[in-house]
Amino acid sequence: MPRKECVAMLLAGGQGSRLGILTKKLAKPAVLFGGKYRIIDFALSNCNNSGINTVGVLTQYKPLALNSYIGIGAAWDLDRKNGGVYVLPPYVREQGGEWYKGTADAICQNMNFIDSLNPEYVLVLSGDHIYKMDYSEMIKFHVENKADATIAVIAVPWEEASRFGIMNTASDRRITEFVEKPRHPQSNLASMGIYIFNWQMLRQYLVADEQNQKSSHDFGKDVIPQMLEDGQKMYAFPFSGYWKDVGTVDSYWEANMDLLAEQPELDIHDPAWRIYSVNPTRPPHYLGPDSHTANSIISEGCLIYGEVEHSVIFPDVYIGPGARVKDSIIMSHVRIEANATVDRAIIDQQTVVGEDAIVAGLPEADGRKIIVIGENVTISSSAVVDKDVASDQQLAAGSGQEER
Amino acid sequence: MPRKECVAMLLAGGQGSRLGILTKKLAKPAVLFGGKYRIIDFALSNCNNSGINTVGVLTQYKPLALNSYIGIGAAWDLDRKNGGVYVLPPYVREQGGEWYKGTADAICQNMNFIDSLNPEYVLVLSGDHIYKMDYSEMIKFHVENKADATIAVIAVPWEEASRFGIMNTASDRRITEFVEKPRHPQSNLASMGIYIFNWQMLRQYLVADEQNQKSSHDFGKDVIPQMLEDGQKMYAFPFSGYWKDVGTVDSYWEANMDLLAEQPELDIHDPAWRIYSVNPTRPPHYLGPDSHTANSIISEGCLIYGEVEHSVIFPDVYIGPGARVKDSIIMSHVRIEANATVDRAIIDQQTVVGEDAIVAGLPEADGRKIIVIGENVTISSSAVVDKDVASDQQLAAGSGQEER
Amino acid sequence: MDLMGVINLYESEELLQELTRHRPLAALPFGGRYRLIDFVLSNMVNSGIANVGILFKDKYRSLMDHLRSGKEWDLARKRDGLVLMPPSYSAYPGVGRCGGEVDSFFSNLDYLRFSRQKYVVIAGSSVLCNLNYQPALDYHQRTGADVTVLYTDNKCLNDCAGAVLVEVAADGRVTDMEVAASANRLGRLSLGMYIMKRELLIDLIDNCVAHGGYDFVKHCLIRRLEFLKVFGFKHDGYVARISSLSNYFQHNMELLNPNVWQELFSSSGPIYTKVKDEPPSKYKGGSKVTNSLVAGGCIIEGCVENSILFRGVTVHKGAHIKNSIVMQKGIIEGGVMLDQVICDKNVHIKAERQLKGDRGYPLVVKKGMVV
Amino acid sequence: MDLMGVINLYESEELLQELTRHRPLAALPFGGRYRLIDFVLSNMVNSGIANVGILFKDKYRSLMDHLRSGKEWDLARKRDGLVLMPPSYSAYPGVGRCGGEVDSFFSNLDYLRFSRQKYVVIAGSSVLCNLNYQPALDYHQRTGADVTVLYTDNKCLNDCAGAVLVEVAADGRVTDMEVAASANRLGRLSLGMYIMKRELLIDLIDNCVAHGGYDFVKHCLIRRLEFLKVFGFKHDGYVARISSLSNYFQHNMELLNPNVWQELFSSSGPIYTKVKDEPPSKYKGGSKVTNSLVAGGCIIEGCVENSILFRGVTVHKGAHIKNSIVMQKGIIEGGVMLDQVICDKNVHIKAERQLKGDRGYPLVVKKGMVV
Repeated sequence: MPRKECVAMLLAGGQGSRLGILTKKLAKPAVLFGGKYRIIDFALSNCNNSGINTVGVLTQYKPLALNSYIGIGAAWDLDRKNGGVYVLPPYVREQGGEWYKGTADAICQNMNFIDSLNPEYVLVLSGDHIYKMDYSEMIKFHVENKADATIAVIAVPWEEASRFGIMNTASDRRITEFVEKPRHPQSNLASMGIYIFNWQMLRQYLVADEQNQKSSHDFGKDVIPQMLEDGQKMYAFPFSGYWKDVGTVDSYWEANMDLLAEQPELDIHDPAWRIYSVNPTRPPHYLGPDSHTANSIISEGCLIYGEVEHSVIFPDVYIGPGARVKDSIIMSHVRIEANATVDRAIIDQQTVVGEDAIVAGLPEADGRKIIVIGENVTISSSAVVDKDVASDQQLAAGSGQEER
Repeated sequence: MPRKECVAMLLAGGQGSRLGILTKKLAKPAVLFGGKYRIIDFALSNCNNSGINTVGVLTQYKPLALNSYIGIGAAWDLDRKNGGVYVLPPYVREQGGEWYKGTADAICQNMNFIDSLNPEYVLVLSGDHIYKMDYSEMIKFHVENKADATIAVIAVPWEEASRFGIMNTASDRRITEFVEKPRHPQSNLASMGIYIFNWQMLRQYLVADEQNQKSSHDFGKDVIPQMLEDGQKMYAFPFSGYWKDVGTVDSYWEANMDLLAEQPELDIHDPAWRIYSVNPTRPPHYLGPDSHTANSIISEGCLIYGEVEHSVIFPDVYIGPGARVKDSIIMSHVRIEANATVDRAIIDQQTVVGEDAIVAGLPEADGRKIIVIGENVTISSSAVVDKDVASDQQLAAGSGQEER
Repeated sequence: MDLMGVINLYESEELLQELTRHRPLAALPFGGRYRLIDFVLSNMVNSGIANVGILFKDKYRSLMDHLRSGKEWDLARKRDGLVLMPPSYSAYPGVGRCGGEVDSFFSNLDYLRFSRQKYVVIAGSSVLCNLNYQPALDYHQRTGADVTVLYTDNKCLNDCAGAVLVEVAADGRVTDMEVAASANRLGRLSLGMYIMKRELLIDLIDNCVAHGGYDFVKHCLIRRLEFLKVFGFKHDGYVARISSLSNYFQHNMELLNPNVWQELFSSSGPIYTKVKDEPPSKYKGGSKVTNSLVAGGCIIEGCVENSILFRGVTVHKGAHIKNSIVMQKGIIEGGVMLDQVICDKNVHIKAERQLKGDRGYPLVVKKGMVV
Repeated sequence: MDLMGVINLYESEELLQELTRHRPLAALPFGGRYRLIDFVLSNMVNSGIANVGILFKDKYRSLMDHLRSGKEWDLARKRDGLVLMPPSYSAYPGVGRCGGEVDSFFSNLDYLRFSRQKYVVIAGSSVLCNLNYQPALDYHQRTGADVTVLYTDNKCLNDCAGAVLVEVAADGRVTDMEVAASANRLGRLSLGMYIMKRELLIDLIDNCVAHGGYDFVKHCLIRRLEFLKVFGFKHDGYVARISSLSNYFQHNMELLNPNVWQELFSSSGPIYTKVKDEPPSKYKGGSKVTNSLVAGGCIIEGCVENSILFRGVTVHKGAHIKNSIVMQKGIIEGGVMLDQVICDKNVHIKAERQLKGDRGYPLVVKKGMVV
């Protein structure tokens, strides 16, 4: 394989356990998003749009959906003759197998893969953020600063800074200190978990870190602090624009709702920075004579007879006459029968909400909670559901259901 | 995904440790074979030629070469809209990850995958045999017998029968007994490790086997004997034709040499049952004015000035003037410099044999041993090598080298 | 499956006016995201056919772009797959360069000869339906017919010139067959789909060429009707035959009936087409869309009723589209009123323009026009 | 890379006789497994060009089969990739259907307009070499030329009619340019490759059409030579121009020189082509093959010298092939003697036949013949 300037390593092994029911059957990067996409589409599309065509995808947790979704990367135009997408699961050697113990370990275990490409730089990405970013500008910044490592940062509101990994930087953007969740933050520049390293240097740190029994083998906790301690030249690359870690149900819901703004910060309709995904072949959706839709995103193959307000509707959803969907996310192949109500809910694939049923998040102290209904749930006619429902359940008419 | 009649599950996780140096860097099914192929090409091509287009490939040991080789199965025309090749590595669940403990366990851990396809039959294959077989005939046989399981068998010479798993059958081919390596074989029908099961029944046995603490979770050792004990209807499907388990260096070498016969038992030139593989784009090979080639297979991109007798030459090999290659397998990008001699050797990729060097297997009691030179070895001019050499070594001129 | 397909693109398209000036009928956009050829191609693939030859006529650039390797229809195969048969050229002396479809068939006869399937189904692209060829093939084998013609009980009502009409006896035998000229003498509309043995097709074409014929239906089939055992196989589902602007418009509008929508797009399998990377469509506040089909990538702020929007259409606030078809990438500005209008691809209607056609004679805005 | 490619297939092929009767020059098999177009296409791809338009002439079926989605050249892309430009049809009133290459360029001008690259390189398929366009583009930018013509110091020696010859001054300026008619007035052979800004190409073509020109080199470049700043960029490597049977044969035979083989196939990148699933070639006992190129899938028992065998050729015991080219799937039976012969695809030479041509006039056995 010819030498590559930069290889991207995309960490996609996380379970995303805080997404609960949504990640019971698949890894977080494979979770559906925005009416058509999966979360990983954003990072992969960024790679293609930034001219990076060699991407290793590190998988570990329930990877089947992700593996068959990624294939050889054709959807993101990454099925190149020299390059492409390589899925890198943990594997067995002569001495037995080892699971990925941390983000740094995952890269370390695939050192042979990176060596075979012999890149100048390695770009480390995570597969669970929603954002558009031109990585080639970050590489340019890294090269111009003759940096050993560059970390993308975003300015967060000061009052939230203590929830992030914060970079303290000098005026030339050189990183002087990295503090995980500081009580009294000196800066509001949060790490986005996007790193560029010079491969030869990173390689040495990974080998050393691997032998360190006390290390948790994590970039943020171990490798980066060690590099800073050793005085390596590390710079903070400032990113401005939309960026969201969809780590919790609430933030996942918010990120979906953000697409519905009049002028969304992240514009999926921009042809100059397309978000690619695997395209289903479904007919155009049909909006019935008495349907009403506003402030919503609707995908192909849907039949909408009822009302859709401020919601995200995935392909092949049926919404019956008189049904009302508001502030919700409805995934593929869901049926909302006539006169049912869905409010502030996330409804996973194949689920059926019976006639006159009500599925709605309850008001809480800080506004209302979003409820999540899993895959392949059947909610009977006239049932009222105001709690999460795990996948594959049958709910008879009656009151709220606890998660099982 | 629409329902499939039959899904193939191809076991490709084995290290193949008896192949030694050849499987140091990759799994056995990925080992090169026959001048152009990898071992797994035979099973995958059989699938396509038999009309089976959904294949799960179970990987575990050093899978990178195999994963990127298989991709989405386009080389074997298995990149279908409904179906295709799915690479299935071990993975992590909520409770943590588990490596495949045996052949049956590997299938068991991917029960969800098979369930999602909901097939009538599951065909279990191994990725390390060289043969051509029409699986659709075996399925037909299975269906006609209304069998619960069907095992492909081949008649082996009686004197060797005690080295195999032997099936004792009734006159209607129903299996009455299965004996691993019987001291006094009652039959010479050896199991080829190719099984068809009714999925719903296999599923029950796998679940039960998984809970059995004493089981080694292997089809041959645990599942099949248990099914026989329970009196399930199991039949032996007789196969005749070429079939070789290339589990040792000697058998691997022999299987390569078998292709060189005047009328080989396994004909790779037969257009009616093509063996597919990933095709490199290399120019035709060139045979120099004083070259001599006989009883050999030569692949594309080679430059041959010397003599090639009864050997298999992979792409992009250089054989200098006066060099002599006999009874050997020379893998891609190897250089045999002028006047060097290679006899009864397997030379792995990228290795250089210097001018006037001699690489030759030594005579032993049962004929001569084959020696194996690993990848990326440099053998100096005039060196004499008569022992195996591990990959990435530099050998100065001198005498034989032990494996390190 | 022991059946191969041949799609014959020699079809009359004069009555489609501006819409087929740059593209063959087979590449005409339909139903929000398809082209006509998608229907017959998907039917073949969904029936298990893996070897499909397409007999090209002219203006094939858009069609070549659309089909490419055939991957979207699962026809990018190492064996068989999609085979493009361009118009005949001077390869066969004695057959003129601009000969008819039979000459073109004839010059591609080697492809038919080397195919391995026993049976062949020949179809055009202008008849839209969703069917599986297996039952028709079973019927063909059961009756021992030489040729089986698929037909519908519906009559041809609208712009029938060029339609193939058949008379079918009670035993299924086709007793008469005509290509409608000005009057419709026969009762039933054929789907222009014929099943026969591959060997018979080769023989019919060779014989036809040898006797100076050039029109497949008229000269290879109708002229020989009395010598052949021709049976009819009735298809009961929805059928749309596209031959003129007015029936093109009418059949598009029929898709606003969800029963037609569901039958045509999924009754016996999905209709495949070339996919594009479009985001889902967005409905902004103030949009009002009823009884309409909307494909991906649209942004809608205005009012749309009884209409079909193709991929990537933008409808600004205050625009009003009714009873109309807006193809790919159309931009409809504020204050515009469209009624009974077909906007071809990349049309831009500037603010406050009002366009109105008639149901029987919709107004067509040419590809790429700014109005 | 800010460069796009256009491959112009309007090339003269009359002198190739039977070999180009069924196929365009671009699809002519060469070097054991390639077609001529593979060389220019691979050069473009290896130079980082990702947007390649191909201006088709006629007889394109074999070429369409060869190129399909462009995947083998890594040109099956969502953006750009391979764009096929068929001959002009009646889309643009006033431009005749059978106009020349400039008309065809003109009718595909939208493609050039909508492309995003600043520069374009135009090339044909008949000049074979292995080069990277980057240095030529650098030179073009450095000199500030309007047009940069790639040329070689070699003279045109053999069947030069139609070759573009140039005179280059010491400062690199092209002072004269001609398309060779019967005499060669100028010294250096151009590679028929021109680099310029995309905008300039559009302007040249529009201007050329408006002034009644139809030949790109003669009318768009030579006629305007004094108004344009045209520079020459010298290519030092091996160059083969295929224009006649005799130079086709000669350039094939030159591949038997391993220096030429290595330069043409790998000096600045590999040459890609459509791959087929062929097993490696097999040499049986008794075979004798020297100074020859052999592609995959051959089975050889006979004697072969100074020859080129394409994919899947069978040479039986007792056959003797020398100084010859046998294309795909040829079968050469026992006792046959071939000398200075070109067997086109699928030729079968029966036992004991003896065929002999001359170096300057090789004997061609037509595609599919059984002799």
